[in-house]
Amino acid sequence: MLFLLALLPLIGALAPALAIRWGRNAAAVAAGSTTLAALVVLASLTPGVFAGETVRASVPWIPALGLNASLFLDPLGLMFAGMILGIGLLVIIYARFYLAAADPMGRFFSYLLLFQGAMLGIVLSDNVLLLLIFWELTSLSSFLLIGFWRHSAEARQGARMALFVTGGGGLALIGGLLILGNIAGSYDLTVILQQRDVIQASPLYLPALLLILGGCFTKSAQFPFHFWLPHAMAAPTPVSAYLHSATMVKAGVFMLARLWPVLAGTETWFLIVATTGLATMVFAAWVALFKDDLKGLLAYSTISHLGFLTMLFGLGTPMAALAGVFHIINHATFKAALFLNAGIVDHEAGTRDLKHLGGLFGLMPIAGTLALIAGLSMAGVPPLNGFISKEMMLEEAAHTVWLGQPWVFPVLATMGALLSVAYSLRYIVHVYFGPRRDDYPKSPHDPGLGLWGPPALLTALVVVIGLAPATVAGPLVDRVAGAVTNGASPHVHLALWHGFKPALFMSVVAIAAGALALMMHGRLQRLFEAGRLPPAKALFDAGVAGAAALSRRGVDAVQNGSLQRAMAALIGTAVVLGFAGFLGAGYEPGDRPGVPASAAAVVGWIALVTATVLVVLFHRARYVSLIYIGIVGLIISLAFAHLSAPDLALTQISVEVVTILLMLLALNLLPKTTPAESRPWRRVRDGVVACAAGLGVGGAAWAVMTRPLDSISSYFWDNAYSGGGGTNVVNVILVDFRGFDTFGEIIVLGIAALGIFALLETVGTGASGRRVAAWKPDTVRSPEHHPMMLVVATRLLLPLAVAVGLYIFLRGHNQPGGGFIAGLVVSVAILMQYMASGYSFADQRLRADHHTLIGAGVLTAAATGLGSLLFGAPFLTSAFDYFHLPLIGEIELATAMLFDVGVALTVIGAVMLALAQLSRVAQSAEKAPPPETLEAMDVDPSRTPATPAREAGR
Amino acid sequence: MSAAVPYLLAAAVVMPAVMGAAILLTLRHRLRGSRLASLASCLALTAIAAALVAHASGGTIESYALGDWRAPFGIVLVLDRLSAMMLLLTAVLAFAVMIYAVATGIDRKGWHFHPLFQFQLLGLNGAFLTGDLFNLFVFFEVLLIASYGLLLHAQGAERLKVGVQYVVINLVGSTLFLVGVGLLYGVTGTLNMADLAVRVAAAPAGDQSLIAASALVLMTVFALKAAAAPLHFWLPGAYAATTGAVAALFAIMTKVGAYAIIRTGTLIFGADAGAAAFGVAPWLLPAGIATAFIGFIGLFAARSLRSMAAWSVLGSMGVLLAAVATFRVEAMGPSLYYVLHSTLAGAALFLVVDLIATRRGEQGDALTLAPRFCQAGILSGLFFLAAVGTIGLPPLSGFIGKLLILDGVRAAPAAAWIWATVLVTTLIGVLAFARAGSLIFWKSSTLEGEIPTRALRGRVMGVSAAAGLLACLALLSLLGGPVTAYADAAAAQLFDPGQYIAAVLGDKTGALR
Amino acid sequence: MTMEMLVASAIAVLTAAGVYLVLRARTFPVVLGLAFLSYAINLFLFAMGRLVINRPPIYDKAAEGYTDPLPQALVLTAIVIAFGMTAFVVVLALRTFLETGADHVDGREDAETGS
Amino acid sequence: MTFAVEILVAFLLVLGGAFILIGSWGLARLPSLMTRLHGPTKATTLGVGGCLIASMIYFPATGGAWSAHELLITIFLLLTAPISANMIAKSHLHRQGHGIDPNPADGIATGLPPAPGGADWATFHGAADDEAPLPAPARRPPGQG
Amino acid sequence: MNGPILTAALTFALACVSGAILLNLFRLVRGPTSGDRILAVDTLTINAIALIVVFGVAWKTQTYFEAALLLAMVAFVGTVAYCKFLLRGDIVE
Amino acid sequence: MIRRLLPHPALSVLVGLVWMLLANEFSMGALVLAAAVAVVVPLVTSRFWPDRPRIRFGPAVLDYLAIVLFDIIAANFQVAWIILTRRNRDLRARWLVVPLEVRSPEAITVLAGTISLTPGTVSTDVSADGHALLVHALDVADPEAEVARIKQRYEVRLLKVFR
Ligand code: NA
Ligand code: NA
Repeated sequence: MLFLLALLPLIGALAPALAIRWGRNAAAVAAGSTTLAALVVLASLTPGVFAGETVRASVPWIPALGLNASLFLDPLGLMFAGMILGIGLLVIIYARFYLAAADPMGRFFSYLLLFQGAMLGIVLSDNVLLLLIFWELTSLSSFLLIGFWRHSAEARQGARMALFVTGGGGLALIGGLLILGNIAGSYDLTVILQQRDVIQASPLYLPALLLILGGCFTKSAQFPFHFWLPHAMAAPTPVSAYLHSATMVKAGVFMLARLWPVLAGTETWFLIVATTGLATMVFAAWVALFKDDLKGLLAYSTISHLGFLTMLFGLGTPMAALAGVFHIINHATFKAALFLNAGIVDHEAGTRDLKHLGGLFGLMPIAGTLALIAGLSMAGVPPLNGFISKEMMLEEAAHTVWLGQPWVFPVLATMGALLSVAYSLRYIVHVYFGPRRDDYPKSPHDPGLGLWGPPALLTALVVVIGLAPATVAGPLVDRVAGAVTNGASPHVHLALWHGFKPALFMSVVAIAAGALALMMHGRLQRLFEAGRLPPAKALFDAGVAGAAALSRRGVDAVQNGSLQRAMAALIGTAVVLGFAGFLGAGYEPGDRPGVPASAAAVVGWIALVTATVLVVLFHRARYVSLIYIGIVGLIISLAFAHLSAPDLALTQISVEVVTILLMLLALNLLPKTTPAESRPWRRVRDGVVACAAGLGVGGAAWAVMTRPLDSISSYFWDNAYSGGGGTNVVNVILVDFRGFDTFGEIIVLGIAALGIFALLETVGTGASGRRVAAWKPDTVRSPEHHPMMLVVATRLLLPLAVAVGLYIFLRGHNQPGGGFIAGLVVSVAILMQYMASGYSFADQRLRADHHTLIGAGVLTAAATGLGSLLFGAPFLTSAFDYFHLPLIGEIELATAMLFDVGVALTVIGAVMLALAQLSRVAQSAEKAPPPETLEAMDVDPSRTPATPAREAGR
Repeated sequence: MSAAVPYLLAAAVVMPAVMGAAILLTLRHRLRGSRLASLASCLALTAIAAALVAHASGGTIESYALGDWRAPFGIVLVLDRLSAMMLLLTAVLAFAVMIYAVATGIDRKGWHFHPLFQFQLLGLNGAFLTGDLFNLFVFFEVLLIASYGLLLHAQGAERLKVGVQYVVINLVGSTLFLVGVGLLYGVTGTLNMADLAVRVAAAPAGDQSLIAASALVLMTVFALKAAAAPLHFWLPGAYAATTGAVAALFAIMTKVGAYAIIRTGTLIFGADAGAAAFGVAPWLLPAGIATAFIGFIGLFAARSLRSMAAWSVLGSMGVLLAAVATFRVEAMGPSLYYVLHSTLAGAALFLVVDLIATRRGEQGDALTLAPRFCQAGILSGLFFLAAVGTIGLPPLSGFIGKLLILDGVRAAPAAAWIWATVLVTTLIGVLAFARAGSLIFWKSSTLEGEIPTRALRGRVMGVSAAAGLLACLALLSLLGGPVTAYADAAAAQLFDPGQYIAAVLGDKTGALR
Repeated sequence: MTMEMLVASAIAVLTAAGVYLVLRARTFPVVLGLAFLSYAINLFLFAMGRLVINRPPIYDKAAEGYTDPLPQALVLTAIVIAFGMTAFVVVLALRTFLETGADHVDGREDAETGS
Repeated sequence: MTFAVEILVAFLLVLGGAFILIGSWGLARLPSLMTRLHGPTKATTLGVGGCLIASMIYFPATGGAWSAHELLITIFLLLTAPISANMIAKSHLHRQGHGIDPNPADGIATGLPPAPGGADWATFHGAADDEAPLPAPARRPPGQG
Repeated sequence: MNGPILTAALTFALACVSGAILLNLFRLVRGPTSGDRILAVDTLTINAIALIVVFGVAWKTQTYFEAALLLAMVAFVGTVAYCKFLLRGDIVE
Repeated sequence: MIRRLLPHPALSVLVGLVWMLLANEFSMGALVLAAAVAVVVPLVTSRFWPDRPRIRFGPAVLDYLAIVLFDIIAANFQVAWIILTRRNRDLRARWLVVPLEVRSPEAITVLAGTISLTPGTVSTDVSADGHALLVHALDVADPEAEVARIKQRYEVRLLKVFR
C-alpha cells in the first residue's frame, strides 16, 4: 500500500502528458484523480497510524550501499502526506482554471505530480538515502515548475537560483545524512532515530549537524539562504501556493522535525537552529512589510513563518516541538489560501502590485472575505488557528534564555509577531480596503467556483481549527508531536484560551503595535530603504556571472590549446614521478660485469651522438636534418647487429629507409625550414626537461644493464625448436609464443594505412584542395623527372630485390628474417620503381590493390590462428611438420609461416598504400600529366631523334 | 556454458578483427553491407560479453592461453569480473553508437568508418582481456591508432588541429609505456601480469627503486589516457571537435586508462608490492580531485554544448580517479559502478548534444540563442535527463554512483577531500547545465520562427540511440542491487590478487624457472 | 669503457634530443623528435635484455650461449608499431598543413608559411 | 686454415681496409664535391669488395660452409655505386647551376662544356623547370565518399 | 682461434674502417653542400657494410650477412631519394 | 610459350644465380627452388621492364667484364695515389664530354657505370637527347685523349655486346 501511495503520483505523472491529447480537462482530471486516489490510499492507512501503528514496506534495492526502498508511515509522515495530497488536489483544481489556454497544461500537471511524488517520497522514506533521492527530485521538479513560463526571464532565473540553492543544500544534506548513517551504523531512519546518545556523543555530530542544517535551511529558505524563494514567485501562482506554503519549503522543516529526536537537545542545536529561526522570522517579516508585490509579501511572510517553525524546533523542548507541529498545519492552511487568493487578485485585477491595488472588497466580496479571514489568521488574531500556534510560540520564547540573556527571545519573538500583524493587515487593507481605484489593468470581479473554491475550503479549515482546535487538530497534533519527540511530547489540550500568561501580553502588544506599524508604513518604509540589504538576486547574478567570467578566463588561460604545454606537462610529470619513485625506495647497484667496448663501438657512439647533436642544432633546416637522422638509424642498426640482434638490425635498416622516403615525400609539400620561434628561456626550460628525461631513461638503462637478469626466456630456448619448429628464437617468439602481439601489431600497421588513406583521399576538397591547387614548388627544379641511368638500374634491381625478399621471408623461421622484413624489402624494391620511373608508370603496372592486401593479410593471420580452434586448441596455436619431397628433400611446413605470410601481405599493403597515397597528393599538387602520357624515362636515346631535343624532359 | 567460455573469449578479440578486415576486403564499397556487418558484430559482441559476465559473476577467473603456451611464457587472456564487465560496457556502448552512426549517416562522411570501428573494439577488448603487460601495450596501440582514424573521421580543419595534438601526445605516452614495461622486464624478467605480481612481491630490496620508478612511469601513461590533471590537456579539444558518434564511443577511452590503473595498481603494484605498493595513490588522489574541479569548472565555462560534454567527461573521470586513488576495496566497487555510469552518461550526453547541434542550423552546438528546431520537445527532455545523469542527480545512476563513492571512501584518510570534491563539483555542474539548458531550450523559445530541417537523418533511430543509453542509466539505477553486488564482488576479486595469480599461473607459481 | 656505458649514454642523448624536439612548436621537428624517442626506446627496450656480444638467439651447435631473445621480439613489435605511427603522424601533419596553411602544432595561423 | 690462406685473407683485409680509409680520406680532404665523389665511388667500393672477398675465402677455409654470398654484396655495390654517384653529381650539377649553395670549386656555373649538337644536359640546361601545369588526375571516392 | 697475422689484419682493417667513419663524419659536419652530406652518409653506410663484414670474419659468423646486404640496398635507395629530392622536390612523380 | 614463361631469359639466369648465392648451399632442393624463383620472379616483375635489351652473349661480354674488372683494380691504386699525394691545387680536374655511338639506354647506363667505376672519372650527366655523356675527371692532362680512351676501351666493346 505504501509503495502504491508513493508511486501513484510518480507513475501518474505520465497521465496528464498523455491525456492532454483529449484536452485540458482530461489532463486536469488525470492529475486530480491520481491525487485523489493517493488520498484515498492514505485515508485507508490513517486509522492504523492513529491507532499507534507504523505502517512499513520495504524492498531491498542496493543492499551493498544500505539503500533500500523502505517506506514507513508514522503520524509525522501522515500529516505531511495529507498536506501534500490535500493541498495538491486543491491546487490542481485551482490550476485548471488559473492557467491560460496557451499554457501547456499537460506538461504542467506532469511536473506537478512529479513534484508531488517526490515530496511524498521524502515524508514516507524510512531510509535516509532514499530520502535524499526524493529530496533532490523535489529540487529538480521544482526547477521545472518554477521555470514553467520559460519565456519569462524572471522565471528562468528564479528556477535556476532555486535549483542552485536548494540543490546545493541537498548536497550538504547528502553529506550530513551519510555521516549520520555512518555514526548510527545504518541508513535506515528507524534505526538512526534510536541512536540519540551515540550520535550526540560522536565527534562527527557537529559536521553532520552543520551539513544537515545546510540542507534544511536552504530548502526552507532560512536566512541567509532565503533569497531564492522570493524569486521563485515567478512561477505560476498555483505552484507558489503549493511549493512555497505547504510542501517544498516545509521539507526543510520536516527534516528538522524528523531528525529532532537524535539531533535536538544540544546546545549547538539550540544556538544554531533557534537563532537562525528567530533571525529569519524577524528579518523576513520586516522585509515582507515593504514588499509591494503580493506574492513577494507572501514569500517573505513564508520565510518568516518558516523561521518561526525553525525556531520552535530549535528550542529543543518537546512543547516547542508540539507548537511547531501545530503551526505547520496552520501555516499551510492560511498561507496556501492566501497564495491562491493572490492568484485570484492577479488573475482578476491584472496586477499584484499593492501600489496599484485597493478597494477591491466591494468588487470581489468572496475573495475579500476569504483573504480577510486567512490574513487575520496569519496575523495571529483570535479566534483563528494562527493565533493559537502563535501563542504557543510566544509562550515558549518567553521562557528561553539565549546566551545568558533572558530578554532576547521574548523581545524578538514579539517583534516578529508584531511585524507579522503589520504585513498581514497590509495585505488585507491595501488590497481590499481603501478607496476603489479605476486604473486596474483588468475589470476585477469574483472568479468562478473553480478559483475560489479551493481557498474557501482552506479558509474554512482556518476557522474550524481556530474554533475547535482540540477536536479538529488535537488528535493529529498530539500523535505527530509524539512522533517528532519520540514520545516525549506532553499531551496538551489545544485551546484558544490559555489563560493569562506572558504570551497573551506579548500577543496584545504585537497586535496593537502591528496595527500601529501599518499606519506608520510610509515612515518605516524610509527606514527600510535606508537599511536595505543589497538585493540578493543582483548579488547572485553578479556572483554567477563573475564566476563564469573568472572560470572562463582561467580555463582559456590554462587550456590554451598549446601542445607544447601539454607535452611539457606529460614529460615533466613522467620525469618527476619516475625520479620520485626511484628515490623513494631502496637501490643497490648491480654487479653484472660490463662488456668491454671496442674502438669501433666508440666510433659508432661518436657518430650517433654527432648526428643527434646535428639534428638538434640544425633541426630548422628540415631536409638536412633528414640526412643527419639517417646516420642515427644506421648506427642503431649496427648496434643491434653488434649486440647479437640480427633480426633487429635487419628490421631497423629496412624501416629506416621507408621512414626517410615517407618524410621526404611529405617534406616536398611542407615548408622547408622551421621558423625560429622559441624564446631563449623556453629553450632553456625545454633543455632542462630534456636532460632530466635523458638522465632518467639513460640512468634506468644503466641500472638495469649492470645487474643480472633472471628471465622467463630460457623457456623459449627450450621450446622454440621442439614446440615452435624454428631455430630463430626471436622469430618463433614473434609468430608463435607471442603471436598475439604480432597479430595486434599488423593490425596497427593496417589501421595506420587506412588512416593515411582516409586523410589523403580527401585532400583535394575544401581548404586543402585550394592549397594543393595553388601549390607551387618552393625550390628550383631540374627538368628531368626520371633519370635514364636510374631507371635502367632499378629495372635490374627489382627482380633481384624481390628474390632477396623472398629469401628473407623463407628463412625467417630459422635464421634472421621473417615476414615483416621481407615485406619491407619487397616494398622498398617496388618503391624504387616508383622513384625511378614515376608514380604513374609504376602504379599502372602494379596491379595489386593495397586495401585488399591489408585485408587479406589480417585475415590470413587471423585464419591461421583460427584454424587451431578447429582442432580444439586455443587461438594461434601453431603446428609444424617435416615433409620429404622428391628432388627437394626434407622441408618444414609450419602454420606459423602462414601467419608470417599474413604479416608480409599487411606490411606490403600498408607501406604501398601510404606511399602511393602520398605521391598521389604530390601528383595533384604538381598538376602532373595523366598516366598515359608518361614514359618510364625522360631521356631515351633509342627513341629520341638525333636532333637536339630540349623538350625531352617535358 | 563454461565449455563455451574459451571460444567466447577468443571470439571477443578475434571477431572484431576479422570483421574489420572482412569489411575492408569485401564490403569497402558497399555501404549497406558494411553497416549490417558492423551492427551484427556489435550485437554479437554484446551477446558474447553478456555470456562472459554471466560466467564471470560466478567468481571463477578464466585464463586462456593463446597459442597454447602456458603463462607466463605465452600471452594469456584473463576473464575476471572486471574484464567481463568492461567488455559488456564496451559492447553495449558500441552497439548504441553504431546505431546512431548509421542512423545519422556519419559513417558516410569519410573513409573506412566501419573497419576502424571494429578495430577500435578489437583494441578495447584486447586491452581489457589481456593478462600480459606488453600485450596491453600492443592493444593500447591498436585502440589508439583506430581512435586516431575515428577522431579524424570526416576531417575538417578543427578536427585536424586537435588530431595532431591528440596523436602526438599519445605517441609520447606510448613511448613512456615502453619505458615502464621495459624497466619492469629488465628488473623482473617477465611480462605476464600475474607473474609480475609474484616477482615484484619477491623482488630484492636493491631492486625496489627501479620497480617503483617503473610503476610510476606506467601510471603516468595510464593517467594520460585517463586524462588525469595535469595530463588532461588533450581531452577537451579532441572530444569536442570530433563527431558526436565518435565522441560518444570515446567515453570508454578514458576508462581504459582507469582500467589499467586499477588492474596494475591492484595486481602488480598492490599491497604486496613492497616499496611500489599503491605508490601511485598519493599522486593520483590530488590529481583526481584537481581533474574533477578542472572538468566541472571547464563545464561551467564552456561556450558550446559539445565542449560541455567533453569537460563533463573530464569531471567524471576526476571523481572516478579520486575514488580509485584510495585503493580500498570498499571504494573500488563503487568506482566500478561509477565507471559503468559515467561511460554511458558521457556517451548519452554526446549523442544528445550532437542531435541538438545538427538541428540548430548555423548555431550548431554554440551556447547561443536559436529559433525553434525540429524535435526540440523530446530533445529538451533528453538533454534534461542527460544532464541529470551527468551531474549525478536522481533518479539516474549518477546519483547512486556518487552516493556509493561517498559511502565507499568514508574510511579513507582523504575522505573529507573527496566528499567536498564530489559535492561541490556536483553543484557547479548543476549551475552549468541549468544555465545551458535554460538558454538553449527556454530562452530560445522567445525567438520567432523555426529552423528548417532539410535532409535531417536519423530522426527516430538517432534519438532512440541516445534515449537507449539514457534508459541504460535508468536501468543501472533500478538494477543497482545486482550491479553493485557484481561490482563489489569484482572489487573483492581485485583486492585478492592471489585468485588471479592462481588462475593464470596455476599452482606452479615460480616453479618453472 | 664498457658497452653498457656507451649504450646507456646513447639512450640518454637520444631521449634528450627526442624530448627537446617534441617540445618544439612545429610539426616537423616534433615528428623528428618522435623518431628520436622511438630510437631511444628501442635501444632501451633492447638493453633490458642486457648486452651480449656475438650470441645471437639462433640455434647453433657451436654457440656457447645466447642473449635474451624476448626483448628483441618486443623491440621488433615496437619498431613496427612506431613505424606505423610515424607514417600516420607524418601524413597527418601534412594534411593539417594543407588544410590550415600552417604547420604549427597548435594549428595557429601563420602568415609566412601560408601558400 | 693454411698459412697461405691466412696470409691471403689478411692481405685482402689490409688492402680493403686501406682502400676504405683512402676513399674516406679523399672524401674528407679533396676540395670540391665533384672531386670528392671519386674517392668513395671507387676506393671505398673496392675496399669493401676486398673485405668481402676476404670473408668469402675465410669461411670455407676455416671449415665453414661453402660461401659465396659475399659476392652478391660486391656485385650489388658495383651495380649501385655508379648510380649513386651519378645521382649525387646530377643534383650537385643542378643546384650549382642554379646558384643554390654556391660552391664554385667545381666550375659548374662557369666552365661546364656544352653537349654536342647544341643539346643541353638532361639535368641542367640553364633554366628551371617552369613547365605549364597540366590538369591534375582526378579520382573520385567510390560509394562512401 | 685466428692466427696472429689475421688478428693483426683484422685489427688494422677495423681501425681503418673506424677511421674512415670518423672522416665521413667530418665531411657530414663540414658539408658544405647537401651533396657533400649525402655523399658522406652514403659512404658511411658503405663503410658500415665493411665493418659488418670484418666483424663477421673476426667473430667467425655469417649471421650478419643479410644485414650487410640490406644495407647495400638501403644505402642506394636512400641516396637516390635524397638526390631526387634535391633535383625535383618530389621523389616519386 | 617459353617466351611467355621466361620473358627475360638472361634475367632468369641472373635471378637463379643470385638465389643460389643467397641460399649459400648447393643441393638438389636449393637448385629446384632456385629454378622456381628464377621463373617466377622475372615473371611477376616483367611488367616493369617492358622492352628488354638485346644482348649478344658470348666472348664479347666476358671480354668487357674482364677489362673493366682489371681497370677497376688497377686504376684504383692510381686514384689512391692521387688522393694520398697530390696537393689540391695541383689537381687537374676537368669536365669531359663523351659523344656516344651506343643508343640503348641499358648500354649507355653500363658505359656510364663503367666510367664511374674506373678511376679518375665520374659520369655526371647525359645530354638531353641522350647522345653524349658529361664526365668529370679528377686529374687529366689531356682531355681529348681521355675521351678517346674511354670510347675505344669501353664503348667499342659495348657496341659488340648490345645490338
Ligand atoms: Na624507427
Ligand atoms: Na603457438
